[in-house]
Amino acid sequence: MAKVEKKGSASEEQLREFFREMLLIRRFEEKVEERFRAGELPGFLHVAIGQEACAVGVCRALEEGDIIASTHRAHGHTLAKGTHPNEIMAELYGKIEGCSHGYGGSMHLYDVERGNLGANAVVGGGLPSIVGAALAFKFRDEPRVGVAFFGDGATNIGTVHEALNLAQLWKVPAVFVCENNHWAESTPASQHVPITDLTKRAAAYGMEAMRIDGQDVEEVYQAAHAALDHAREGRGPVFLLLETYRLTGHYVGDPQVYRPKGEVEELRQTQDPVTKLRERLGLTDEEFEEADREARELVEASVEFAKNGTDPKPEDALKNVYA
Amino acid sequence: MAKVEKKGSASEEQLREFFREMLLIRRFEEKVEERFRAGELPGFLHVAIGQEACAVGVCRALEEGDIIASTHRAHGHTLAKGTHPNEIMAELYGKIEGCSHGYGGSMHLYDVERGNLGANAVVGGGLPSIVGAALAFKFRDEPRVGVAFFGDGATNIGTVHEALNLAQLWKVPAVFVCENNHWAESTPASQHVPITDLTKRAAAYGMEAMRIDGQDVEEVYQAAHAALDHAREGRGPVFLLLETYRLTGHYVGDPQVYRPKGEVEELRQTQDPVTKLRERLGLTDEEFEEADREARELVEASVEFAKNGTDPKPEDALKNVYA
Amino acid sequence: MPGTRRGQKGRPLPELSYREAVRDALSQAMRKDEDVFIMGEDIAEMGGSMGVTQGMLDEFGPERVRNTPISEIALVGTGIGAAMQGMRPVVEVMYEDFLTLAAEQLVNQAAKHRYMSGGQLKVPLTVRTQGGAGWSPGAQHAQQLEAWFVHIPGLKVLFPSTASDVRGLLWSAIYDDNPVILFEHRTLYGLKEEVPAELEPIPIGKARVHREGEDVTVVATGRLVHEALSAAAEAEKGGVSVEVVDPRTLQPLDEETIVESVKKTNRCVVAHEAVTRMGFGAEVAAVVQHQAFDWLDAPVERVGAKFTPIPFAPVMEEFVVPHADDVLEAIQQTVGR
Amino acid sequence: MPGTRRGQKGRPLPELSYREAVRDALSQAMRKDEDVFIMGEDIAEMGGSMGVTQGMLDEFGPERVRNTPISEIALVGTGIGAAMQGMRPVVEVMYEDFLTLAAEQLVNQAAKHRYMSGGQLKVPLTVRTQGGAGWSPGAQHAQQLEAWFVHIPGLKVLFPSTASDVRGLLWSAIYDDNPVILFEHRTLYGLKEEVPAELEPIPIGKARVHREGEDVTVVATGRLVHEALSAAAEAEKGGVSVEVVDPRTLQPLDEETIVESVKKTNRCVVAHEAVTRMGFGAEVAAVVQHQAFDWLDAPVERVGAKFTPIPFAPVMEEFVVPHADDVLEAIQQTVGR
Ligand SMILES: Cc1ncc(C[n+]2csc(CCOP(=O)(O)OP(=O)(O)O)c2C)c(N)n1
Ligand SMILES: Cc1ncc(C[n+]2csc(CCOP(=O)(O)OP(=O)(O)O)c2C)c(N)n1
Ligand SMILES: [Mg+2]
Ligand SMILES: [Mg+2]
Repeated sequence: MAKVEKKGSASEEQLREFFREMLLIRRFEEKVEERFRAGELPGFLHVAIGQEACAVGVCRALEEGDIIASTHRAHGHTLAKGTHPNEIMAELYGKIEGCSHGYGGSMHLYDVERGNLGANAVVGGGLPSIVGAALAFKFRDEPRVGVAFFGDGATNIGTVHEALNLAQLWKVPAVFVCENNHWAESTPASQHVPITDLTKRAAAYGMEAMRIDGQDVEEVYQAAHAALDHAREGRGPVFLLLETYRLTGHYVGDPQVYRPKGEVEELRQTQDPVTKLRERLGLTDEEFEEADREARELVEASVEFAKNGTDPKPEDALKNVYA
Repeated sequence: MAKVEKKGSASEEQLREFFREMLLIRRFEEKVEERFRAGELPGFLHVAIGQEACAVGVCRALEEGDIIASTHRAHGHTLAKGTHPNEIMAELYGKIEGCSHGYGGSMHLYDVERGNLGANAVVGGGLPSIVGAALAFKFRDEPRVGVAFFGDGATNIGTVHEALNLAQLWKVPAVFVCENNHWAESTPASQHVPITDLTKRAAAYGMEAMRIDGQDVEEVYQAAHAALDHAREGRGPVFLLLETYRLTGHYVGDPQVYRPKGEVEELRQTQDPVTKLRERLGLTDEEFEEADREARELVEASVEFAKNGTDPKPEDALKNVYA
Repeated sequence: MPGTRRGQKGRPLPELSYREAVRDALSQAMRKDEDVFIMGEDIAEMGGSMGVTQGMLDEFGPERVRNTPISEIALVGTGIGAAMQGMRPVVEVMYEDFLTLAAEQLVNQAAKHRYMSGGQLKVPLTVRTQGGAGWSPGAQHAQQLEAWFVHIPGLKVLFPSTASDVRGLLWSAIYDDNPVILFEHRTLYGLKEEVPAELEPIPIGKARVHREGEDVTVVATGRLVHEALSAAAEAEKGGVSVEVVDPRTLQPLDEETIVESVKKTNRCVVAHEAVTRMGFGAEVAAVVQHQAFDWLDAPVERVGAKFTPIPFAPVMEEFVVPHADDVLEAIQQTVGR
Repeated sequence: MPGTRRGQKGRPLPELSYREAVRDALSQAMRKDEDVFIMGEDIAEMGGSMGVTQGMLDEFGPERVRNTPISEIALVGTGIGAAMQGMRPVVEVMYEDFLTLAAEQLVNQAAKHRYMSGGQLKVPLTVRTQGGAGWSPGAQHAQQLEAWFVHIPGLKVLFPSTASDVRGLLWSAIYDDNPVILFEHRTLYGLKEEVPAELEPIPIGKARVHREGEDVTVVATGRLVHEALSAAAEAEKGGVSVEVVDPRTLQPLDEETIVESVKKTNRCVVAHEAVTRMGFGAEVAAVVQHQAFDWLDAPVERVGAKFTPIPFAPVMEEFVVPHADDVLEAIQQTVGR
């Protein structure tokens, strides 16, 4: 299937690094759920529990100067792209120390310095910008790649179709990472896409596509590496399909009435990317506990940081409308 | 390629009928060009000279109760769907006897009684309505089919993508007729689609597709027949790709500066569907002349009819905004 | 709440939340009429992102309560096509921010088919949507865009602010032969109001006077109706008598009720959550100054959101969108002249 | 035309058509600056559907004069992405009716990225578009939608009505660090005006007083500027002295120039081709009645299209959109009070 060959296998050391990162994301998002339930977090939150291997596998394959655009489900991507948990948590608490200085919130995490051009709360809304950024890289002959994350549900919106077509037509250095978790909110794939293999979408543009197990971070990393190289070398964009699972509700607080009984439990048993990697690495309980403690401490500290953060002044709302 | 098998071959008699109709469309549109140059026709006009076999082949395969939606290039479809030339010409002259009573113009020819739900001047704009009409047929268990015409250029717009996806997902009785004339205005296919076989677009939805020589009316007719049956029988929509040629400019008056020298002349020699059918039928000069005279007379009469038509009163503009 | 009705012989009327009222109108129409169906993202098993359609899948089944892909332009367009075949579809657009994705079909198709065909077609489509700030959803899930559609001939635009209004107006929208966009506001769903025992259609184009007063007319829409009523109660303590008028339907607009009220009070404030600039209040101000020029003792004051996107942090969000105290300030401003 | 400038020492200034003026600004920016490029449907070999970009492909090549598929939302979005990387793209949307297809990216993305990121980003994107009635293109190629975008914080909206204005303002738009939508009007392309020999940027946010007068201020945009000037000339014959102000930039709006003018003349008419209801004139009327209340001797009169889609038949189209006589009538109406 994949004409672009996977490459750049990860060392044991790297995989352990990936593990720590995935665990950090997991703990971070569990904390987000907890703090939301405690009534501390305003707004509308979506966690990506179950999809950590996608975020880490892709972002670890990026090079300095590469950029990403994320979605409503943005915490994992943002952490993986290098933003400190403190800044993300502070954003969720609406503080000026937050990565969007309190203007954005969970669905609008930005960290431009680190190449994160922002999460997008409009499904598909971030893809055209990545095409445009990649076009700019091409214009300037810079060896950089633009990466857009999006979900299976997003493949049905016109914006995504137009963006993919344009990207391929102009052969811009972009990688389109489709995290297929088989749900769009409460709508199962069977009710929103009439095909099962989403790489067929890429074929409609003659775009190279790869279909990868998104629960296996090593696979994701290798595939992303290959896709990024392909794009970087000027051979055109790549559609990177990651088959993954949403081990929680669509949004934090979602009672998931629509979800087949037992689905989540079963998936948590069989498809948890953190567990899989832990087994793959054969981590001892001690090793795990140590990594876990580290992650939990970082997360706990981020809550402290956020709570001690500064509320914007009401009138700050008037800033940043125009440059 | 075509899993939907062509069927319903046309009799000699029918083909002669098709010929007369194609010739009528040709003469009608040549007259439109002439009257535009004479300064008699307001607005913005697009003729489909070269694409007559598409209009006639598809519309002859329709059954009573089937409906169409057309595009900015609508005269041929409208004539083929049964609207009298008088009413179309009157519309182009802005008269109340026109098929849209002077409110529409060339890009908005309607004839609802005859199942023509309107030409659309927004590329791709008509497809969702056809999905909705077909959904209504399905709701009501009526053996009717909705047919949308559109061009190669339209396959790049999000509206079309979303409509095709929805149609296939809901298996509505619709046929999507893509008239691939290899140009979108001045933009050649190579500058707007990164693939050459447009049925790949249908594959992205798992939709049945057929790729047909759009200059051969018999082929078109048979394919359309098969596609309509498929849809009518509840087996889902069909993407009917007609490879065709635009033997004129994009709009009436277009100097075609962008077009490779000699392309039009060569296509007129090799790809004129009227000539092809004339040869296929082995029409004698006399037979041709007779058919031609008939067509010219109808067209001439339509101009007379239109010129003698009634101008709307200015205040009529205030009507028909709301039901 | 002022303006609610009492049952005959004093029997208490049923009380519905705004959410229940929407659901009730939809359900009653669907029971009565095979031609009515609803479609939208996550409206089936989940019952809609705001819970409006909860339970309807069970009653009406997946054909008539259609879950859809994320395809706003095709959804609205599909509704148009079904409507032109004589059905009465109700399409839910999850957030009004996403009307921007369907704008082409709303503006160029739904609004114009009847006209461009010279009267051959009707488009009895209803589009329901919701939005608004007040819960920190961020800039892409909180803006109010009703003014856009008031600018488009061929569309009708409704913005009911109470349970009984939304019930009666949604019914009228469904049975109107024109495309109608009905705006709901996220913060209204829980608000309760007594409603007529039998569903009574409310005519499109008729304002509701929520409260009569002598000194100033406040024309308010959506959430701001309730803010205006609070402000009016507060103003009354200071001896200022405020009339609160909710147009309910922005297009067609009941200019008469508004203008007559201003001719009585000689002062006018207009209030909505949308950004003030080019908001619906501009139209009301333009109409009022024109038709009641000789009656006005002070300029029409406008209350609306400040000219920014909606920020996330609650303190900033609260500052940007207007509340009762902003309406009160405007009342005092105009009375002080 | 009033308001044109004379060269130093009386040397005649170059005269450009509106079309040439647009092309000149684009070309000069592209010569000066590698970061500027243009993209749009049929802008390359064909030179744009209105001929604006004719010859530019030859000079700048297909990378910088990019022909595109029919993909309005992706075009605008691609422009946003390139702009956020520091380029200065100019996207042409062939007809403003098709802005409805790109509205999501304009409203939710271009206008909000800077804000949502707390100031981390800039979006120096220019979107050029054109439209309007007057040549019977029918309902889907003739509406005027500038008012929509005035309602969106984060966007700037320009509507130049003459060759020198469009040249100087387009330049400023390209070099502005914010997303700017520049509206052109189909019927203006052939109009000529003397322009400064060297391109002079015109500041965004500064109205142009085309003609001074004492009795009434006409605030007009786009094609209606020229209709207003004709009406003013006609009114003068009847002894009415008319000041004609073209805001040129609708957002930010030069309220001061408008209000000062009305304070002088005590009367105001506002005129545009868009539908009157919820049109830009509503905002102007709302501002003027508020800020010049005590100076107004008559209500602000609004001139705009009747509340219909644009019909095809020339007699009806002519009736629906406003012309000089409509402006004149409004002038007489206000002066007659
Ligand atoms: C254009 C648009 N329509 C609807 C929504 C509401 N919405 C938010 S997330 C979502 C589902 C997205 O599904 P998918 O793309 O598969 O991403 P996932 O949530 O599974 O990560 C929907 C419908 C939206 N944000 N944007
Ligand atoms: C949404 C939209 N964008 C642009 C246009 C301008 N336009 C009219 S026809 C056309 C080309 C259409 O190409 P195609 O779909 O191949 O149809 P053809 O003209 O070849 O029949 C364009 C760009 C339009 N009408 N609608
Ligand atoms: Mg998903
Ligand atoms: Mg074509």
